[in-house]
Amino acid sequence: MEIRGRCWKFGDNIPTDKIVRTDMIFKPWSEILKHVLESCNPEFPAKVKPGDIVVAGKHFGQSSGRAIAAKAMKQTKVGCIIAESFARTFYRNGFEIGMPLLECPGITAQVSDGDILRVEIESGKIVNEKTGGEFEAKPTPPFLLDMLKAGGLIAMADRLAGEG
Amino acid sequence: MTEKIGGRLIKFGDNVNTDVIIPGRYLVSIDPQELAKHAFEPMGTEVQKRLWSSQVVVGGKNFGCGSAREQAASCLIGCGIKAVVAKSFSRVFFRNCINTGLPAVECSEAAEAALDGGELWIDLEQGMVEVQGESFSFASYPESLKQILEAGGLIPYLAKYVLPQQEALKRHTPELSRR
Amino acid sequence: MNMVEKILARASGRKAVTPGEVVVANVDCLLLHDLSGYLTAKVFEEQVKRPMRYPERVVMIFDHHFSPPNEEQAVLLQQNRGFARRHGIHLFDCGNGNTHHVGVQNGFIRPGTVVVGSDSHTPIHGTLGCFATGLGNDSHAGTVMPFGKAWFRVPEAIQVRLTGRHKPGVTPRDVVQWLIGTIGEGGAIYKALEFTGPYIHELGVWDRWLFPMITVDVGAKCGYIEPDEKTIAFVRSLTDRPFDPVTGDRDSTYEAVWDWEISDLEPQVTCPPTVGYVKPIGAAAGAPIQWAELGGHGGGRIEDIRMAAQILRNRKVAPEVKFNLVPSSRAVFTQAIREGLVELLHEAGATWFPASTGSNQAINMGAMAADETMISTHARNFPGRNGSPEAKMYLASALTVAASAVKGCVADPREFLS
Amino acid sequence: MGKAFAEKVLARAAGLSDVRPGEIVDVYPDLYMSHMASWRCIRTLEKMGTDKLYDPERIAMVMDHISPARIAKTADDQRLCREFAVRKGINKFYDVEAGIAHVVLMEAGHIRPGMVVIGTDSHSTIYGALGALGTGVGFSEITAAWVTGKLWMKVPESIKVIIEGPLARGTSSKDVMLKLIGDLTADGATYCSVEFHGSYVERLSISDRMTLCNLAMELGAKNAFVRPDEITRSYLGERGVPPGQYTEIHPDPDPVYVKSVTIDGRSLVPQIACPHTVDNVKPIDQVAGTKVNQVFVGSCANAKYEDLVEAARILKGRKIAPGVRLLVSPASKEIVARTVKDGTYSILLEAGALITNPGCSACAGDGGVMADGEVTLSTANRNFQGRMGSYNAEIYLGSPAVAAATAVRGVITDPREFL
Repeated sequence: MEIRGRCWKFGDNIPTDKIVRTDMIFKPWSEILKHVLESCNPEFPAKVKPGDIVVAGKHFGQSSGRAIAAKAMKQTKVGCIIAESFARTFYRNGFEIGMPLLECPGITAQVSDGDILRVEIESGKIVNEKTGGEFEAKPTPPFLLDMLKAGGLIAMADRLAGEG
Repeated sequence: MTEKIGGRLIKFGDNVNTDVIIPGRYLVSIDPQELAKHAFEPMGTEVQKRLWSSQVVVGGKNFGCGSAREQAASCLIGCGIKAVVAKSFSRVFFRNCINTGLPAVECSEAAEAALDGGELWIDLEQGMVEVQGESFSFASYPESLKQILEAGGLIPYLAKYVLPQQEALKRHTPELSRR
Repeated sequence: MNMVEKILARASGRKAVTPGEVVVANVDCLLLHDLSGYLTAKVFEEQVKRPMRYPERVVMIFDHHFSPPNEEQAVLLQQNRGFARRHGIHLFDCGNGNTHHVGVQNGFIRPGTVVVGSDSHTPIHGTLGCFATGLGNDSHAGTVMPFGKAWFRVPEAIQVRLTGRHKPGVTPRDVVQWLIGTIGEGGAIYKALEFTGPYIHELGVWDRWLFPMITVDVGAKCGYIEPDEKTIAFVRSLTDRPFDPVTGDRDSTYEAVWDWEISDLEPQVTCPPTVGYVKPIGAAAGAPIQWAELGGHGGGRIEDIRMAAQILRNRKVAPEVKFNLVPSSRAVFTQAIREGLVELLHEAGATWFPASTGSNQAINMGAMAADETMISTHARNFPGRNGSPEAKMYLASALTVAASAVKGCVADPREFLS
Repeated sequence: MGKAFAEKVLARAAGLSDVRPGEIVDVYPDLYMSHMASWRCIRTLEKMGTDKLYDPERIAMVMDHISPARIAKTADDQRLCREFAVRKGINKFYDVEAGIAHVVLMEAGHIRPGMVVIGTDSHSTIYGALGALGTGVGFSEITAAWVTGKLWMKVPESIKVIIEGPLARGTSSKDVMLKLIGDLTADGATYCSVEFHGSYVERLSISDRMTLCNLAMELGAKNAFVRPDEITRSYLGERGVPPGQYTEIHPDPDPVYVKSVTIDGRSLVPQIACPHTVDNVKPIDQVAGTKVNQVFVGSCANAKYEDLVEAARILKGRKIAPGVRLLVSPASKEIVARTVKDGTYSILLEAGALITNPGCSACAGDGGVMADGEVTLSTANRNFQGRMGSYNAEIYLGSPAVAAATAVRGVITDPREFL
């Protein structure tokens, strides 16, 4: 699974409230998408393109546990999110809805807004085409890669239930 | 106020209340254009469409009963309504019409004769309503109300006539109830 | 194995588990609130389309609303009620209290069990010796509802040992806020935090409760306190249902042990704009406030109300401040009436609101204009949660909140305690 | 021929020796009340380019319709009012915690016999309970009054309503008014001053007089009136207003009334106003058994101390029916204090009520909103379509006793079953 796209860079500790504003939770996607991450980068909602790659700092997606923040990111059609680290519910929710996530400590110092990145999800290999830099993300547990391949949690729920 | 005002009319029944004219949830706004989008919303979009293409609202008895909300008058202005004719008005609604510059005409016969979708014309100076080929007279406004209407409502009226002589006014204040 | 490992092993039918492993475990209780419940219900009925396996384990509590403010919200609650009825799950309608308090007070939370919920503060139930953590809507709808199960990655554990005694005017809440500041936002991602030490064990259950609450804000998966006699007696007073408490083995291993002595702590204030921005009171005192509130997932306990009364006895709320009181549950509200606290605080100028999460997400209350400021016992202070994104929120103990309400600015409660 | 109350009080406030019904006169009101609309008045004032107030002492502002704010815009509007009040020295400013404007101003002793009071709320007729003339106006008029001190008024004709008591068991002032509105219809008193007389009214509490005068609005009345007496004087006395601080105005013995109506309270049964108009009134047996989702005890009509006590009398030791929500919104801060002190508050809470902070609450669409197909039994004064949420929801109006009985059974219930 390889993804190539333009980089959007964000800071540390971004809460779910900034990904989807609390007063937007029950609005239609068309409405929510106009505001995704707008308080961090006002250009993002209008200019993000399918296949773009979001790079964030530490603890991305903290605060609320609701999956809507991960779902909103998926709705923007970004190819994947790379962060120094994720808040655990965001990480969990991401894979459960089929949104690829990679953890790569130190990544934010190596990329800039607009750089073209190439990412291989399974191996965790990240290439910055602009600078030529290559980085290794932490390996993703096979269980979560399986979930991603299945298309998310609900698609593999039966199999999971059999395991317990 | 020499020209006749009027045009196509939309007719309603008795006791049309302010929650129907402009539901409370929209009162955050005071913009007539914004309010106009929600005028008569509880009656459905068909009614609203006809309202937006009408110039006169005709009501039955007790038109505008309910709240003191001034938006019940200003939303009609936003819809392009030039006048409201009714068999009778709720008093606060009547006041709000005059104060926002929307002529409100109490004329039972004309309201009775009016046919939904027909035309109605009003001569405020003469105190006459023409509808369905007939003319009906109504008690014309006292001079003070005429002035408010002519100025386009209470606030413009005050700005034009009253504020300049504010000081003179104060000298004529009557005795107040003791406090 | 530590407590969490033992609970997860038992719930997944294994002899042992090790950190990093993914297990599928049986879930004993699922707590949903009005907002997350709605989202979960939609996924369950529209995508999963299976029967509810254990309706008796699922509890929905309406707490972000105390009354729907518009038709959209009215429809949301109506659909939640319909969902609860269709599937036979427990429902607590508006006015009963906040989701975690209602869950505990109705006996749904028992030691040794696995508790999940979509509220991110669900780890709070680690207080009673549960493995408790927040999951997303898809986990609840996809595996908990149809199968009574969920997947978990077994967390590494860190032991947080607290010793000492807090000074007068300092409360467990201050200690908790200091911990968030010290560990840092995201400072313990994925970990299980075991709170222990003489300081923790001397606290009453409702004071202990504040510690596992913070785990989400430092990024942890869960927090817990090993059950002791106090825990057992507390749970016994609330439910007749049997339970099987679990404690860690003597040779439990921890990734780290953090030892802190808290006797020197001053009252702490979490400053805008994030939960990690914690300062001793002296560094924040004097900032003007217009709003003060006792309430939220960690506030509105009877202990908080008593503390506010302690400050406000024979005093008045400052004229420029609105001091809002939101009991954590109906039971706490009636208790406060019995103790005369409702009358005392009302006369002092505070306003009582129905048991709920109060201003959390500003659905019925709590919206501020730009540059307005609130100090509260809420758990979060991110901008935009309370009206204007330019409004500010300070978080503090009930003592500090009440003292600030009296003074009209962030204030040190020790000024008011003799 | 003598003069009715309205003619006498308006002549006084217009500075004229004599006014007649139908005449339009410039009146100088003694108090101008504005609630949520206050921010619009302030903005209008700014637009007019003036900052001079005729008399800040006569301005009263109460932040009641949405309290506290749920969105930043409302918070901002309320802050505007707060700051304006401080800047202009408006000392009759009551913030979001105070309660419903009408009740708050009466409790504070600001409403006195013989006054003329205008308010940005149609139920300003309620001030007649203390022998004042109260009437509703739009926010432009309040703004104008702030600046000029006056407004035009048509001198109303008067209607005499005679209520004979005592009332039959299980009925209250609310039932009297619903019966009257049903009989006379929603425009039965348009433009008129409604004077309440008769044996029932003479010994009546101020609370019940408030219900009478409040609901007179639903007859289309310009104002309502109950003759001030010892009960009025002692109500005011308790609020720090001795008789020397007001001048009572009583109608002459032989005024001209355009209409006179008598209601015999001794044979009254509980009344219900059915959707969607207040004059669609039926005796309770015709609608008893109708299923409700929500019961609302609130509004300036029936959320006073006596109303909550009445509801608690039935709810004591009982629980509300499963699946029913009981929303109670006390009308003022003072009422909260009294009910907490005497145990009424606990009774309601333990019965399963959700008690909000004081304010207009669901009656102004601030909470209690209904989805499609839901039904509320309310003690408020309006049941118009869409007033409490969906256009496809229904509101029935009844007394506090009916509300309590209905909450217990989950269907519209005759309170006499519990007495």
